[in-house]
Amino acid sequence: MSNALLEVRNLSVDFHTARGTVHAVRDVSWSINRGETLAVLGESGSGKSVSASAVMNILDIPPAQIIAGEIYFEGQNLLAMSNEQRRAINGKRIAMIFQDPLSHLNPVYPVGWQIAEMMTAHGRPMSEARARTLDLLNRVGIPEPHNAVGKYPHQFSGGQRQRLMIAMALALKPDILIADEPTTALDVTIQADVLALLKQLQAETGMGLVLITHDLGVVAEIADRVVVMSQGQIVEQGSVRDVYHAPQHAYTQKLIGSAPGKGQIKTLEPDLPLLLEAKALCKTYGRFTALKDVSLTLARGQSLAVVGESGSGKSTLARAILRLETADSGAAFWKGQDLLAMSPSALLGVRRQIQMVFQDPTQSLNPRMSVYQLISEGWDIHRLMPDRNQRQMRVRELLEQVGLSAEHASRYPHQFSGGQRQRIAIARALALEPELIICDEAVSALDVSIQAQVIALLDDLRERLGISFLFIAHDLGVVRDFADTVIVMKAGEIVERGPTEQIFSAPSHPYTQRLLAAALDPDPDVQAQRRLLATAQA
Amino acid sequence: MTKLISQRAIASLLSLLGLLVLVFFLSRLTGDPAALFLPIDASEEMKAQFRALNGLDLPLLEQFGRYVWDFLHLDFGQSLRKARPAIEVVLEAYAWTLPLALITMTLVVIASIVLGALAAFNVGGFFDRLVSIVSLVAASAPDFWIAIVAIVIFAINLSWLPTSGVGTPWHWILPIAVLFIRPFGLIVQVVRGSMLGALSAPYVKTARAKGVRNLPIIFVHTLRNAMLPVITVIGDQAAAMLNGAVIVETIFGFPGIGKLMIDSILQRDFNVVLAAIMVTAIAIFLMNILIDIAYGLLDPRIRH
Amino acid sequence: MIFKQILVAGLLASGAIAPAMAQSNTDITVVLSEELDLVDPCMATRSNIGRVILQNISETLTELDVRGDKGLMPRLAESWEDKGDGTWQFKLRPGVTFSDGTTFDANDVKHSFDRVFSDQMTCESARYFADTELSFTVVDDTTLDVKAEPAQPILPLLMSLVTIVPSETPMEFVRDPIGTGPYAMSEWTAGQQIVLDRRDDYWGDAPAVTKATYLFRSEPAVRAGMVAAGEADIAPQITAEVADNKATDFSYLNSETVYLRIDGQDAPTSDLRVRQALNAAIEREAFIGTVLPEGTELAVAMVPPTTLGWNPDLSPPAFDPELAKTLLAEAQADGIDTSLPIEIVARTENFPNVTEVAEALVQMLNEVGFNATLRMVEVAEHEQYYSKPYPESEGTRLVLAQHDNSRGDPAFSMFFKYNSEGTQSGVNDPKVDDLIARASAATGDERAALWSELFAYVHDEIVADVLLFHMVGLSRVSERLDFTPTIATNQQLQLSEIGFK
Amino acid sequence: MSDLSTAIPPAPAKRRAAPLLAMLWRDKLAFVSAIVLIVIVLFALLGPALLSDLATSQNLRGRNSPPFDLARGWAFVLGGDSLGRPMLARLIVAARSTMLVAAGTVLAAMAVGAVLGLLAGYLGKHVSQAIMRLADVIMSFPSLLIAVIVLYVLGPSIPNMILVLAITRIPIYLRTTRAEVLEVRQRMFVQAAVVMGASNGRIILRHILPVVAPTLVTIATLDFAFVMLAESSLSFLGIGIQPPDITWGLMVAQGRPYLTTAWWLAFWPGLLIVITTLSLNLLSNWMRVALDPSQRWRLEARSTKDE
Repeated sequence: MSNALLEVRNLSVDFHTARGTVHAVRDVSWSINRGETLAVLGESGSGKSVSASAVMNILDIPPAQIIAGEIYFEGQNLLAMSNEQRRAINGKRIAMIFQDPLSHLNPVYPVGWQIAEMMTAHGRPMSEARARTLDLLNRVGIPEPHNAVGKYPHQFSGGQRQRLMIAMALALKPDILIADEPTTALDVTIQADVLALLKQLQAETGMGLVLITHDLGVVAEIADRVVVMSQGQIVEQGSVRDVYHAPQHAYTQKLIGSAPGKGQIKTLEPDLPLLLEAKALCKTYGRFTALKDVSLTLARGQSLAVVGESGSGKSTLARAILRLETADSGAAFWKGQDLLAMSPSALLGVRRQIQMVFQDPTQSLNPRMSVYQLISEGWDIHRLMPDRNQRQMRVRELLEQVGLSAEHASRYPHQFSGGQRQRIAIARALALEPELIICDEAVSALDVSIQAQVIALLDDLRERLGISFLFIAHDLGVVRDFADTVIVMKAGEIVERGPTEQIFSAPSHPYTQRLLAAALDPDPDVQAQRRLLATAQA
Repeated sequence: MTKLISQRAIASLLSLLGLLVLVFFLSRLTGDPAALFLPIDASEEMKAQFRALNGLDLPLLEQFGRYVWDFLHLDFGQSLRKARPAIEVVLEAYAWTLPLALITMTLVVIASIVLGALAAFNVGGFFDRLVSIVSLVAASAPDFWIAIVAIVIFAINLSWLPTSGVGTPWHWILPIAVLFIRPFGLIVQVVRGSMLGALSAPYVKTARAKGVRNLPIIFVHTLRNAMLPVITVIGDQAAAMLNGAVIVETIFGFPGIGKLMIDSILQRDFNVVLAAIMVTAIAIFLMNILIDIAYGLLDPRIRH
Repeated sequence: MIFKQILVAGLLASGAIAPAMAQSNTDITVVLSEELDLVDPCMATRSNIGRVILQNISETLTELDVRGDKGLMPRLAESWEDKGDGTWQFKLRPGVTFSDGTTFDANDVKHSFDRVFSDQMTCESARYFADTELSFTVVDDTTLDVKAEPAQPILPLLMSLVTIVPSETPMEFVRDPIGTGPYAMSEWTAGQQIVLDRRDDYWGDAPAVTKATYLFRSEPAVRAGMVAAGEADIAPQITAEVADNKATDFSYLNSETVYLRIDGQDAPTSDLRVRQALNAAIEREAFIGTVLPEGTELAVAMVPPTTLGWNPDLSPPAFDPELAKTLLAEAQADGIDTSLPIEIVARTENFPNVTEVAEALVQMLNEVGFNATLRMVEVAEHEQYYSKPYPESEGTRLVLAQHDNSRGDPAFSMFFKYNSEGTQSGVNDPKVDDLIARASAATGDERAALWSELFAYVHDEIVADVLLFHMVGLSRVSERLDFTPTIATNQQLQLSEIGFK
Repeated sequence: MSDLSTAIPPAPAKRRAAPLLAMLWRDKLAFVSAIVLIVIVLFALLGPALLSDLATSQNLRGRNSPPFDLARGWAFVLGGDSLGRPMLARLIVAARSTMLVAAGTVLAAMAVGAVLGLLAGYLGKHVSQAIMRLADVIMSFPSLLIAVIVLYVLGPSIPNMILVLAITRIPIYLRTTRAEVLEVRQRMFVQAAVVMGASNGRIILRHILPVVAPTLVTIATLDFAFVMLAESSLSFLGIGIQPPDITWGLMVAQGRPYLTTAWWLAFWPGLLIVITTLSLNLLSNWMRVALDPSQRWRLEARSTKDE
């Protein structure tokens, strides 16, 4: 028996799913002591969260089933304990925070009550819990704690919600905090703040921190040790620096290799003909300004990135150009014709030339249509290619073009993985041979390795077919790899624009500088240096 | 909130007017009230006199104009059969229907929420199956059949309860019990379904990770979130009950709006029918507002 | 869980309720099938109203004896005589007061009739005087001359149908009926109950019942159950199916007659043989003791046997399907299209088991070769088919109807049902019209003889309709009461006739 | 590793019917329900042709014969009715009208309600408002009055009964469809179709309707039960189906006076109504799970354990 405070030993968990039994994790072992930070790194479906859920007794059984293994906490096997004993440990000794604080906080109770409940559930009197709640809110940096306790989760911003989760988790000063993708849904600048807060709190309380993440940058920023998981198994573990600089396993090597932001920066070829020109687009929702006087130009073959954090108006821009939303004022000229003033019949012709790839392919593909139907729907709409054989040939071609195979045509979206679904969405966009593809966060939901493949595919299409791209993203690394021109948006306005090279090497606007500074580098050494620099500046 | 209510009020007023027109003209297609008020061998003169006294001899449009005019002065006309203001008759009946509906719905809501929530927590278990089967049978049994069997068993054979009527609280037990069954069966299923969804919500995981006990997880954390669809169904069922429980009222001699409605329809007492529909519509409108307020109370996201 | 609580509560309470429900002393509870829309005395001839107020709250000048055979008896009038020329003189009972304390006199009678004929309200009783003009002369407080134009030989009998109200009564329906009867209404909670209390200052003998509470339940099983459970003492109009206790359940001819009204102007029923075939095709006896209660009698006339002029020589047509087939074949041979559709129109809830009766009738007709179908309708629609003008149809319709005459004289039935002008008549026969006119104008034995002749002519000669049954009513009466329901229980329920054992 | 390798292994090509049957077999209650419903449908299809004469042969003197007595033949095993007709034969024959009324009502109401709901959900605010007010009017129109009006003006018959009941049920489908459409039209794949230039008709028919349909089918199965009970209640009140037509609801209503003396008159048809609605409910519960990919494991997971 080791001396670790918490030790997962040879854990195997199965999930009984629609397609038979899935071995969610196999023979997983890790341990952690007070004061340590352990990162569990893995892509979606790697089983990185399962062992933590088993620790917290929050696996749904069924469909989950623990096949083998033990979990020791202070030398006691948690899996052999009664539910009541484990309940007493949860929250008090081991606490957990989650990826999406909006859905993990109860929407119908005030946050103060929810934080206090952590204490009352473990026998503390209500008065004490209330007082401590105010302290905690203060400590995690929620403004006006007295007001905040009575508010509901939806009244806070994403970063504040994660702070609230943290306050709740730390209420009883647990020995271990498990953080499951705590910053994934947050904008980069806020991610940096939250990670900093976690680190400070760890230093204060001396707790052990288990960080479950898919993001190499987060690992580099915060962890001491890392466990790399793939397909339910641990493929590699060790200190963060060792693993980053000398990955042993092929999977780890590939993962580190596909981290974005390392490729050749593209430059815009001069004198390309103008394709799209947006002029002074404005859009407000009530009192909220989504677009304020936004203008841009896009040339044939150009790939223009629009970068910004959530709420910056970057998606509204795309939707306004496509007339999915009606702009309040302004114009968008497509080859000299104003899209926003076009008659429905004229618009139909243009729709063929501009296609869109959405963020989440799970939602943008009709689940009740086969891949063949999805791809050929555009031809139905625009009355193209009536010949069935020709259609089948073209669908096959398109599938092969995006890296799928012909026999996928008869399947349905739910039978594919996320990356494959995005490929189908791209094939659908290509079917109408468009001149412009608007990608709205088209790769944000994908794992890094798949993200790299999709970016490569889009790049290839641009080069071979001369398609232009309007690329909307929040991830600077991806933008750096793909775009030749960048527009930075904040609160509905364009704050800076220029060639990619210039934006990344010499940002002029302070906001752009902040964005770039907050982005995490996968290299732990780079991150360590930045931290030093930041402390020095402060 | 006031804006929402005034918007709803305008919408309801529109449909109320549509309803008024439809009911007024359609009901007059269904025969002559004079023939039903008077005995079968009454003379034509008597019938004519009855029609004249009640304004039924006027051209239809003029009748309608007069009705609308009176209606705008909050006069719903006289009952053709009872020689009393129609509104008085209706409100009297409503005074019985309202408490019946209120008590029954309260019991239904409490019972179905408790049982449905526990069944959902115990999904697949014995208690869950029991509740499911009982609720399904409850939702599919003809109520008049149950009512008469209940009277035969509990009132006549066992003499535990009075057969019918409204004299004492004991008289209310059987009607309430019979009226209880179907909405209970329906709502239990909705509660169970909604709770099943809510129990797999992420915040339940958070609560479990906090070490919260099962009962607070079910009844504090999950139930309130699961209540929105339940409230909608409760609203539908309550609306049905505000329309009166025709069958139960008929069998148990309960002088509510349902019995009044069917009697007035069969006897072509147009003014009472119209007044009853108007009062019911207003009651349902008020109830919908209550439902909206309940939504807001349950879910702060709607409130803000 | 809730159920269990209710059950437990019920169990605990059962001991407590039982004594509370039991009726001690001389108060009784009557459970009726229909609620009362009105309680105005001038509507007392409507049976559901009459059962509560007739002779209990409001009295009439004369009263027909339905228990014995005393015929027409004095009530508020002590005596009457025919002064000739259509004028009758009534001597009124002195020393009678209304329940509001005012004294009863001839002016009250005159006012009561004024109300009946008023054009400001529609009183039911007016229908009995359809073509008769009445004029009243108050001779003194207790003497009243009534002149009828044309002369009305049964005017004293008609007086048993008009209730007397004080002369202060307004010309609109009242909700607090004032009468001279032994009881006064002390409570009317619409939809719930009506309570009558015995008057101390009643002119006649004080009845045994001190207080009567009327409740209303439409379900016969519930009504019967209430008596069984001690919640009520009298439940009129229960069905044979629930009348399972010989000690409490009484059956009696209830003055209702069920028949199939034939439209004699329609093909194929315009042919006598077809009408005879209809009569021969029906096995009337099979209904009795099965879908209709024991005691139901086969009808040979529109009115019950207690009526003036009832003809004992008539016998119901025998069930003879062969005869029916022969008759039909003969009619067919004479060019009558006997395959024309015959629709039997019956009214739901008209009388207990009406659907079964109608279905059986249809089957019986079809078995001898008629092309009969059934159409069950609700009350308002039934009225459309029952009363003139009759809607057109491809063949003809037979309307299954129930007619009530407990008034003792066929005049209340025969004109409407058989006169060529009668609202529900399917007959157009001058001899019938003539007989009705003569009988209505005649008195005494001559009147009886003429009615008898009419019954025979209608039944045997022209076979005007398919007379089926004199119906039996069933009432459940608590064993603590000394009361036997009679033919008049349909129309009135005199509390003074009720005693205690 | 390529994302292709993580692709979920595709199910065999000939899926659809066979796995559905297998899933049905897993849920024994739903399986029995399906059998029961098939038998009832067979009754409805074949019963009237085979048993109509037997079901209408009256015998007044042999009325209300008790059940479980084979002396008068198999048809009397469930007893005889108040006119001496065999209950079993009548129940089987009545299945047709019962099913006709219920299915006709549900289908008619669903068709009209769904079309109006799709229009209200997808077209502009004014159309939507107009349709919703119409629904409100229908909702507050007492169904008893509709019944009396239709039956008085048009006469009592099975098609008219369907009309009456269908009118009262339309708002349920209308409101559900509209609510679903409002939600579905916000989904990405609808937006994707708009971007491709799809017309309103195409979006409604190809993209929205298929997503809304399962909900409608679920409601329809539940409504089936409701309609049978409503029809029965109208018969009880004397404004429903009338003899010589015959439905289970009518049989229950007609058996009412005999509840204390001949319980089988109302009991068997009542039991059939309960069994049918119960079967429909169970089957619809099963369907809700079987058609929902995120719930389906409940039916399939057990299979891995069983095998």
